[in-house]
Order: sequence, then C-alpha cells, then structure tokens
Amino acid sequence: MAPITTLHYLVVAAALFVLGVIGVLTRRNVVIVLMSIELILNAVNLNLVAFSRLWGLHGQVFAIFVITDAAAEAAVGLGILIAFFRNKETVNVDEVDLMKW
Amino acid sequence: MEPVATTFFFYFLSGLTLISGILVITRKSPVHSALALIFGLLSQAGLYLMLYAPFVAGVQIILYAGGIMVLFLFVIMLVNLERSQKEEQFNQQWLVGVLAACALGGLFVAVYVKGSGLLPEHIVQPVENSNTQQVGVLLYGQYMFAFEIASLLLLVAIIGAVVMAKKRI
Amino acid sequence: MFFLSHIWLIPLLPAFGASMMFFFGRKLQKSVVSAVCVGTVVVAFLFSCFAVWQYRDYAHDSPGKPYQTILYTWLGADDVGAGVSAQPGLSYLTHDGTPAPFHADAGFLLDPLSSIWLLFVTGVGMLIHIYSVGYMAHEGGYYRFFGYLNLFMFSMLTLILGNNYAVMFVGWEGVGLCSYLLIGFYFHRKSASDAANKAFIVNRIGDAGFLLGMFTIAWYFGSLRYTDINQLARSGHFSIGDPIITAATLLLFVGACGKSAQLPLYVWLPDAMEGPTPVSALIHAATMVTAGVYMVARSNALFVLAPASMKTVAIVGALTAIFAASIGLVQNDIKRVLAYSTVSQLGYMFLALGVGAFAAGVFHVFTHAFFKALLFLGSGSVIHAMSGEQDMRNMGDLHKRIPITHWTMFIATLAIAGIPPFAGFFSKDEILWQTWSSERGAYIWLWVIGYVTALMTAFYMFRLMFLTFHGKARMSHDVEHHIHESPKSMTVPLVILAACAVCAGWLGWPHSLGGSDHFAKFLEPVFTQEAMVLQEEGKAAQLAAGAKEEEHTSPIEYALMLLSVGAAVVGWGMAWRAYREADKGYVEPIAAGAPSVYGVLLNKYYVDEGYDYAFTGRRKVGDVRLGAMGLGDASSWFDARVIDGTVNGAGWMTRAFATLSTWWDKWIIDGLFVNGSANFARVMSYPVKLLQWGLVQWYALVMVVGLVGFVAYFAWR
Amino acid sequence: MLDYITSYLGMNTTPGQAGNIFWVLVYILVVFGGVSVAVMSMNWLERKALAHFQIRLGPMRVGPHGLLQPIADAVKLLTKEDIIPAEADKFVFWIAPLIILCASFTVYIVIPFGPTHAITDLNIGILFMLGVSSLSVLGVVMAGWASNSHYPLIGSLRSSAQMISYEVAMGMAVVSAILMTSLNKEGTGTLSMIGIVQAQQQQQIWFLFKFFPLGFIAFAIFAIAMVAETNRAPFDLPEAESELTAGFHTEYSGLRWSLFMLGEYAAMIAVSSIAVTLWLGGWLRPFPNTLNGDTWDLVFSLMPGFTFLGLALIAFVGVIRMPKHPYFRIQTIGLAGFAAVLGLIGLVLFAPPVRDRIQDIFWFTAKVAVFMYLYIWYRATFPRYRFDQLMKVGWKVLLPIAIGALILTAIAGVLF
Repeated sequence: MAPITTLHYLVVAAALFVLGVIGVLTRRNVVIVLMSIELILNAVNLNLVAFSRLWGLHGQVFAIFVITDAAAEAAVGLGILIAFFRNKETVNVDEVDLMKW
Repeated sequence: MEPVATTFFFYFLSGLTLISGILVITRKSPVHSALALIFGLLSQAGLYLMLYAPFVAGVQIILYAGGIMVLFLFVIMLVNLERSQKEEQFNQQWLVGVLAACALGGLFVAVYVKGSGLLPEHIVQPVENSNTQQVGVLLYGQYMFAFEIASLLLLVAIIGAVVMAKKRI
Repeated sequence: MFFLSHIWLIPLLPAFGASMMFFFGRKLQKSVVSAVCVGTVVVAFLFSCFAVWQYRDYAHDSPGKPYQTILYTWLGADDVGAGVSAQPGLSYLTHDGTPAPFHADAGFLLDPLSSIWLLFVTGVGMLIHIYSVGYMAHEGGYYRFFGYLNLFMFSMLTLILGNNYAVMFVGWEGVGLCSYLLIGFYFHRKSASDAANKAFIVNRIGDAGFLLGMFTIAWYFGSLRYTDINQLARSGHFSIGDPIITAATLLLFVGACGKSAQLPLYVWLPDAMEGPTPVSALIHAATMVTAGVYMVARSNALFVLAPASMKTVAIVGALTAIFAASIGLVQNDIKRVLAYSTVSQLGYMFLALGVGAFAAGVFHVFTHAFFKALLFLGSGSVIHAMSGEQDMRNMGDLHKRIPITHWTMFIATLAIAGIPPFAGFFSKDEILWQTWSSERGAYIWLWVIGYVTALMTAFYMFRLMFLTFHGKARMSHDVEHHIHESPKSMTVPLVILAACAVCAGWLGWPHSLGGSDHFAKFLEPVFTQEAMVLQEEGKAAQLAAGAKEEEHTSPIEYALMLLSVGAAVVGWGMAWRAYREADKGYVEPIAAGAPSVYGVLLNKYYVDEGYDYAFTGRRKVGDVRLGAMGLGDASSWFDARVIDGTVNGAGWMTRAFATLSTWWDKWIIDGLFVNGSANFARVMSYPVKLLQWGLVQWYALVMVVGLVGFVAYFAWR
Repeated sequence: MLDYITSYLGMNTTPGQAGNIFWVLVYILVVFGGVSVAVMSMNWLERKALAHFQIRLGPMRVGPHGLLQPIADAVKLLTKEDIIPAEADKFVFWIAPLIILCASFTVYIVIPFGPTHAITDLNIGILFMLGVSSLSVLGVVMAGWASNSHYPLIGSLRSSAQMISYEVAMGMAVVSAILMTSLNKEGTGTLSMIGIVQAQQQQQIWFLFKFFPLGFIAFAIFAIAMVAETNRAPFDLPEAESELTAGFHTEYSGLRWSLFMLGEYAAMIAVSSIAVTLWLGGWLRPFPNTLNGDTWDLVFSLMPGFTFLGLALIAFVGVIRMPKHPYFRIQTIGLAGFAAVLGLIGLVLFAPPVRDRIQDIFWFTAKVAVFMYLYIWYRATFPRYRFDQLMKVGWKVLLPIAIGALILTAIAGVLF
C-alpha cells in the first residue's frame, strides 16, 4: 500500500473536524454538543501533532496546551450545564433562547 | 526502529476514530456517545504514538480518557436526561448545518490536496525515547509564560465551575 | 534620651486607658478598671519625671533650649521649617502676601514651662485618680467615670506638650469636652446637665476667641509653631504695640478668659461644682482652668509686644480676683466657696502675667494646684463623711471625727491664706511684690486690689474651716451617726498633697529671704528674652520676674511681706471671732452689718440673672426676649411666615406647571416621539431581526458559512 | 522461523523493544496466566487470612485446607446464569466489566519483572500505567449507570469522585519519585519503568530511603492513594456492602461479576508493582550495599529455592497433622503431592542457570506479595471511612503533603 504521509493524517483530522462541527450544529443535547467540541479540539490536536513531525516539537507542546484548554472548557461548560438544568429542567440547547428579543 | 505494519495500523486507528466520531454525534443516549468518544480518544492516542508523540499520547489518555470523560459521565449521571432522550435529537436547521459542515470539510480536503506541495518531503525523525525530555524542555523553557497562563486558566475554570455548579456558595 | 525622645507616648498612655474603658469597660470588673486607668496615669507620671530629668541633661549647656520632636505632618504641607508654596499641601498668603505652607504637625515640645505643667498635671492627676478609686467606689458608671478621667488626662497632656497652637487647640477642645462630660456625669440630675451645657457654651465663646487669635497669628507670622513665632517675635522686626499683635493677643486672652473663668466668662465655674468632687479638684481647680494661664505664658513673646493687652490682662485678673473673693465671703455651699476662691486665685495668676511677672504667675499656678486640689479633695472627704451634705450651715465640729481630713485641710488653708512658710505665701507674696514694683500709677491700685483680695481670701477660707470643723455640731442625728473617716485610698493622697502644699513653695524661696529662687531660675530662659526686648524699650519696670531678682532686696519688700502676712492673720482672727462658736441659726457678720450688701453678694451680683436677660433670653425684658432664645423666636416667626409662605407658593406654582407638562408629556412626547419612533423602528427592523434569531447554534451555523466563504476566497483567489 | 525465535535470546532487551512478535506473545501468555493464577491464589489466601484474623478456619472442605476452593469458585461462577436486568442499558452493561478488565491487564505490558523480563518498555511507561489504570474508573461508572438502579448509581458516583480525587495525590507522589531519577550526572530523568529501577541501581539506593524522609512520605502517600484507587478497604465506599448492598456491581452475577473481581485483584497487583518499581527498587535484591560480595550474592540467589522448600515443609507438616481417617486419605495424598511438587520446584530453582534467570522475578514478586498481604491486613483491620472524611483526607491532607514533599524533593535535589 501507499506509504502514509502527513496528508493522510490531515485528511483524517479534517473529517473528524467536520464530524465535530456537524455535532455542534445539529444536536440539541448540550452534553453531546460539548462532546462534539471535544471532537473538534481533537482534530486540531491531530493536525498539530502531525505537523510536529515536519517542523519540530512545537506542535506537540501546543497540543498539550489545547488539551489543557479542553479540560478548562469542559469544567466550565458542565458547570453551566448543571446550573442551567437546575433552572430549566432541560438540557436542550434550542430552549436556551432567553436572549431572543 | 520502524513500527510494524504502519499502514495497517494507520487505517485501523483512523477508521476507529472516525467511526467513533460518527457514533458520538448520532447516538441518542449521551452515555453511548461518551463511550464512543472514549474509544475515539484512545485510538487517537494510538495515532499519536504512531506519530512519535508518546508524551502527548500519555497526556491524552490520562487527561481526556481518565479525567474529562469521567467528568462528563459524572455530569450525565447528575443530570437526569430521561426526558431529552425521548425528544427529537436534532434541531430544525440540522440539514443546513450538515450541508455547511460538509462544504467546510470538502473545502479543507481540497485545500490540503491543493497545498500538499507546500509540505516538506523530508520527515524529521525525532528520537522517540527522548521525546518527553524535549517536550519538557520546550514547555518549561520557551513556552514558560504560556504554561503559566494555562495554569491560571485552569484555576479560573475551577473557580468558575464551582461557582456555577454549587447550589449555595 | 529614650524618655525624652518618646514624650509623645505620655498622652497616649491615658488615651489607651480611655479607649479600653469605652470599648470593653462595661464588661470589666471594678478592680480591673481602676488598675488599668490608675496604672496608665501612674506610668505617665513616672515617664514624665524621667523625661524632665533627661531634659535637664539635654538643656544643660544651653538652658531653656526647647526639645522638639515632630512625628508627622498632621495637616498641611509636610516640610519642616520656613515654608515654600511649592511644597505640597495647603498653603495660604500671609499678611505681606508671601505664600506660606500651612503645617500643623503632630509635634511635641518640652521646655521648662511645659515640663512644670507636665509634672504637676500628671502628679496631681495621679493622686486624684487614686483618690477617686475610694470616692467613686459606690457610684454607678464607674468605668465611664474613669474613662472620662483618662480622656481628660490625654487631652490635657496634648494641650501641654503640643509644639504649635493647632495641637494645643486640639487639647483645648478635648479638655472642654471632658469637663462637659464630667460636669454632667450625674446626667439624670437636671441641674448637673444644665451646668454641663452652661460650661460648654461659655467655653465655646472663649474658644471662638482662641481660634480667631490663632488664625490671626498664622496670617501674621506664617506659622503656628511656638519656636517660629518666638523667633520672629524676638527678632525685633515688630514694634512694641503692633496693632495686629495686640488684636491677636486680645483674642487669645478671650480664649483664656473662657477656659480660666475670668470676667466676664467666669460664670460656668461655680456651677461646674455639680460634678463629682474629684472632678472639681482635678479639672476645675488644679489643671484645666490653668490652661488659660499656660496659653498666655506660652505666648509671652507676643504679649510683651502688646502692652495694651498686658494691661487688659492685669486689670481683668485683678477685678476677677476681688470680685470672686467678695462673692466667696458669704457662700454657704462648701464647694462653691472653693470654686469662687479658685476663680479669684486664677485672677491672681492673670494679674501676675499682666504685670509681666510670668514666672511668678506660673509659680502661683504650681503651688495653687497642690493646695487647691487638696482643699477640694478634703471637701470631698467631708462630703463623703457627711453622706452627701454640702451646706456648711449643717456641719460643724468635725475636727475630732475626721482628723486626717481636718489637719490636711488646715494645712491647705494656711497655704492659701499665705501664712509662711507654706506654699501659698511665697507665690502670692511674689505676685504682690511684682505688682507693687511694676510701673507706678494705676498699677498701685492693682496692688491695693490684690492686697484686699488676700485679706478676703484669708477670711473666707478660715470661715470655711471654722464652720466645717469647729463650732457646734449642726447636722441631723442620723447623718451624725454615719460620720466616718474616709478609706486609705482617699486619705493617702490627702497626706501627700498636704506635704506638697507645705513644701512646694520652697522651690521659689526668694532671694530677699536668703534663698535662691530655683523655680524662677529654671523658668528664666523662657521669659528673659522678653526682658531684653523690654529693656531696650526702656521699660525696665516691666521686666519679667526671672531677670530681676538680684537688685531688688529693698526694705519695701520686707514691709510688703509683713503687710500680707498681717492681712492673712487679720482675716484669720476675724473668722475666729465670727464663727468660733457658730451654732444653729448663727448670724453672718456681714448680714448683720449691711444686709443689702449681703444680699447682693449672696446672689453673686445677679450676674447670672443679667446674662439671662441679655444673652440667653431665658428671662424677658418687658415682653421682648433678647439673646439666643429671642433670636430663636424671631427666626421661628420668620420661618413660619416668610419661608413657609414661599414654599407653599412654590408648591402651587409647581402643580400648575405639572398639569400642563403632563398633558404635553403624555400626548406629544410619549405619543408622538417615543412610541412613534419605537413603532417605526420595530417596523423597519423586522427583516434584520430574522438574522438575530437568539439561538446559539444558529449563530454557529452562520459562522461556519462565513468560514466556508472565507476559506474558499483565499483558496481560489 | 526457528532462528527468528532464537535470535531474540541473543539480544539483551525486552521482546517489545526487540520487536520479536513470537516472544511478545509468549510473554503475554505467561503474564496473563501468571496474573490469573496469582488472582486465584490471592482469593484463597485472602479468605484464609481473613478467617485466621477472625479466629476462624475459612474454607477447609474443597481440597486440603481448601486449596482447591478457587477452582471450585471459578467453576461455579462460569456455570452460573448470567442475568441482565430488564431496564438496564444492555450494551453498556455488557461492556463495563470488559473495560475494567482491559484497563487492569493492559497495565502489565510495562511492568518490569526484571531488566529484560517485561513485555515491552515504553519510554512513557509510568505515565502509561497511571493513565490506563485510571481508565478502570470508566468501567465502574458505566457499570453503575447501566444497571439503572439506585445503589449502583450511588456507588459509581462515589467511585468516580473518589478515584479522580486520589489520582491527583497519587500523581504528585509519583512525580516526586520520577524527579529522583533525574539526579544523575547528565541530569536527565526517565519515565520508563526499567529506567526507573536502573536509576535506583545506579544511585545505589532505593527511592524509599532517598532524602529520608521525603522519599518515604511520597511512598506512604502513594500506598494510601493506591488503596483508594483500587476501591479496597478502608476506602471501599463504591462497594460498601453495609451501605450499598454491593455498590456498582450489585446487579452483576456470574461471569461478569467474576470479571469485576479479576479486574480488581489484577489492578491491586498492578498498582502494588508500581509502588515496588518506584520506591522499592523493583527487581533489585535487598541490602545490595551492606551485604555485598560474591558469597552474599550466592546466598541471595539461593533464596527462591529455600522459599519453595519452606512452603513444601509447611505443606508436609500439614500432611503429617492430617487426621488419620479413611475419609481424609485422598486429601492427604493430594497435599503430599502438592508438597512434593513445591519441593521439586525448590530443588530446580537451585540449579545455577535457572536461579540466575529467575531471581529478579522472585524478588519482584516477593515485594509485591508483601503488598498483597498488606491489602488483606487493612481489610481485616481498618473500619470504613465516611465519604466526606474520605474526600477531606484526599484533598486536604494527602494532596498538600504530596505537593510539599514534591517541592522539598526538588529543593533537596538541587542542593545535594
């Protein structure tokens, strides 16, 4: 088979990114939206690590930072989710429309 | 040392990743999605190993699979989701969203293929068994400031999460 | 030099006690309360003794050099010394238009004058604190009383130790407040609270004078520090009798009149006897009332530049002396007698200051502090024994029942009457001699007044002694049954004070009697410089006391001494004749001789009534009210008619306008502009609204679409 | 083919690094079987030891002194009916025990039984171990959630909170041990398990005693946190039988339940071997500094043999004290045979080629065995914590001490 080049990884990452975007755009369940965001971040990480094979380790370091941010984002997002559920007894994102005029 | 059967493992792991991604965004029950996501994360850790990034792989396993996903499951158990499981899972504009996202993905692939000439041919082969040291040197040397900022960010996130999730502060 | 460099701690010690009392006093045991408060004052006394001792070393080579320490700039610019307006903080223009920075710094100054005050204030204060432990033992508000006392000590020490007029003013107001609080200590008694108000209000008049004088000084000299002012005043730039300095000194003297109970502001002091006896002893005899003397002596450099003010001081002092003494002749309340005698002794002091005998005045303050405090404490002990009885007509024949009190009070009486070798003799005789030997003319009359006053003093003091301790017992039986000597904590201070009353005078043993006047010599540096100034003005007669002991040992001095001693003895004898056998319903000799005079004296020349007519307006002249209450009536009338009428008219106008503007608002503003524009905006914004849907995912979708377009553009550009 | 197999014997490294698939598979089989046997014997040992702690006899029926009890249990569990509750989430319910089992057994990839006796040696070994062993909490949580019942849900909530809390302190302790590995001339530490043990070999000291008491504090914290990490007494809140009948595996039975048990015991052994590797010098024999020299090496290399002979002796005493009654004849014979087998193994272990290859593994296993016995001891001794106390201990006591120890270790490393 053809040898695996960086391009393969990039394509996989792109596909994963698209999956994440689809999840964010279409799911109503906030938990799954958050998971889709994790998917997007992972796609980015995959890109970074794949590039780090070409341009040195900076990509991996950046990937670690991205993972840190993912942790923070998950914590805050889930906190918001709990607070929101406590108030409105639902986790559907399109019922969060208080900002609607 | 060349890892064995690179090609096979690549297709295997990336296929696993994509399938689990699809499962994540299609399952009804969040727990199933979480499970799928965990598998995806693990297989991605395998991809990192193939990319000679063992440290990132380890961090991926510990933080993501061990930490964040447990957090997710924890919240899923706290939040009673019976009602939202019976409801419609996709919102009204889901078709538009899917189309837009697919357009984006196609665009990405096209751009990659178009610009693949830009990627350098030679692949720097980092010595695997000193990867951690090098990452550490970068992390605590060149990226020291960013590192501190990240720790600060984590602190803020902790406080924010507590403030928002606690009934009575 | 530790103690000297930390004199600012001395006021802080009582302040600490006071704060303890005000924050925790309610919960503390009486023993703890007395331990804390008395302890702080004792420590302060020891501290100041050491400080003065070290000051002696400090000023050894150049006597009288004031020791000054400035902690920080309390308000105004923070530069030390002659100011430049470039300095930060407040600055103002002096009389000649030069800018000067206003610095009232929390600074402290120690020189012979303030050290004398420091010593006897802390010493007498300490004794009176100890005395109060016994006296107030059975009273309510124990901790309150001691808290006030400590607060007073704090204020008094601040007044003494401050190095400029501003700090002195702080202490000045502080002691005023404390005397108000302590006079009104039994606030549930109407008379007490009235007396407190009276004291406070009368003092305010004086304080206003002091404040104005302070401003005048600041405006004229560009500084408030004693050192700067003295330096300027002694530099000879200012001519004798400079009008502005005269005005400033007169204003300062008004303040002194208020605080030291001189004519015409003396009226508050007799009423102040409503307070507990230790308070009368500490504040209204020994320390606070001498603050005025301190202030005048402190600004002597200014006073000698204003002969007119000096004359005023002398005359007012002399008049006050004889006036109060004459009232004291016939009073029956033991404490009121002492109060009037205090007023007249203060008059003596001002007389001395007025004739330029600053040292003599200060000396009299010093001795007077001891024997007057002793007298008050003794009277307190008597009242204690008589279970609250203050009227001398109901006393008598106590000398065997309370011997310690009797003998100590007897010593004090001898002292105040001026019997040698007791303290009073030296100081009073010094004053009289200075008065005599100052310039002739009108001053001879001042001497006469002083002499007559001395006679009266001897008379009413021995009258007090005989009526209280001798003659027949005139009290009711149950009272008589209760009479007992006071506890140790009261008698011990009495004895100590008696010792002081005997010995304090020897410090100033005059040269004429072969002594060497240590006291005057100690004070000399503070006052001699004026002597220099005056000498070149050729008024050698007005030389300050310290400068001119040597050359006057003329036979006249001995003659005057004999005269004054004679006066004392004569007064003694008259009192002995009149009251030796005083029994129930005895007759006052004056009442027998001249009833009208007696009535006038008994009613204190109707001064209070006059004030009521003129100033307070408590009594009506015809049917018009004058004074404060009259002003109140007038303003209330003005308020009711003019102000309220205007207000109502304005209200009616407003309502009229309001109805109009309501209509305009409702139909034109709201109807046409606000709602109209809102509806217009709503109609116009409808299509745009479709984008801002309010659903986060919709925004994300728009974002993604935008991203697609973006990437596409950059890919196929 | 054959020379492919023999080619590995020449090179002095782990088969994983050598990339030799055959030997990798062999090692995997050996480790897997060994761990399973260890788990079963551990099961027997725990029951007997607990029984004797409580002055009971414990299993006596099946086999001499209940030696065959584990086998009987295994047969019973395998043949038992496998119940899945109706309301349960089938898929998750089915996969949860597998996750735990995989998490527990994957760890053994990097455990070094000797300088060359590991399946492979990742250069992020310890990281890998921590991460993978922390995956088992997912299994617990899913099991609890999938049972769709109250006790398991509470149990899994507890266990998730507990495990995450104690991982933090655990990680801190581990980091301070890793920090010690970097105290060599070139100043580069390592994460690989074998590398850690070799670092202790070079520095001539077990990290337990390095910078005394810093190393000891870190070790103690790890030793506490690992008990909580494996949900064992006194931290066994997720399966507190007195409060939540059996915690997260209340609804499980039969084979899946046995998988839980297998995973739990395997995890115990795994974390114990982490502790042994990090602080107790892994496969190194005790007293290398004081009792050195060829004679002492010989003595210590004879240890395994003597141990097995001792076991054989115990078994033989058991044979003698067996009641002389026809009923017990078979058991007596069996026990005698068991003793004979043990003795034979012991004799074999005296053979020089065998003992040289085997003693690393022996020391490692002995040290792990000590920990195993400690586990039983805790369970017999300590009362169970209350949950808030548990959290308090984890966050307010262990974590600060661990961080302090880490900082002090860093300072000490800079100074000395």
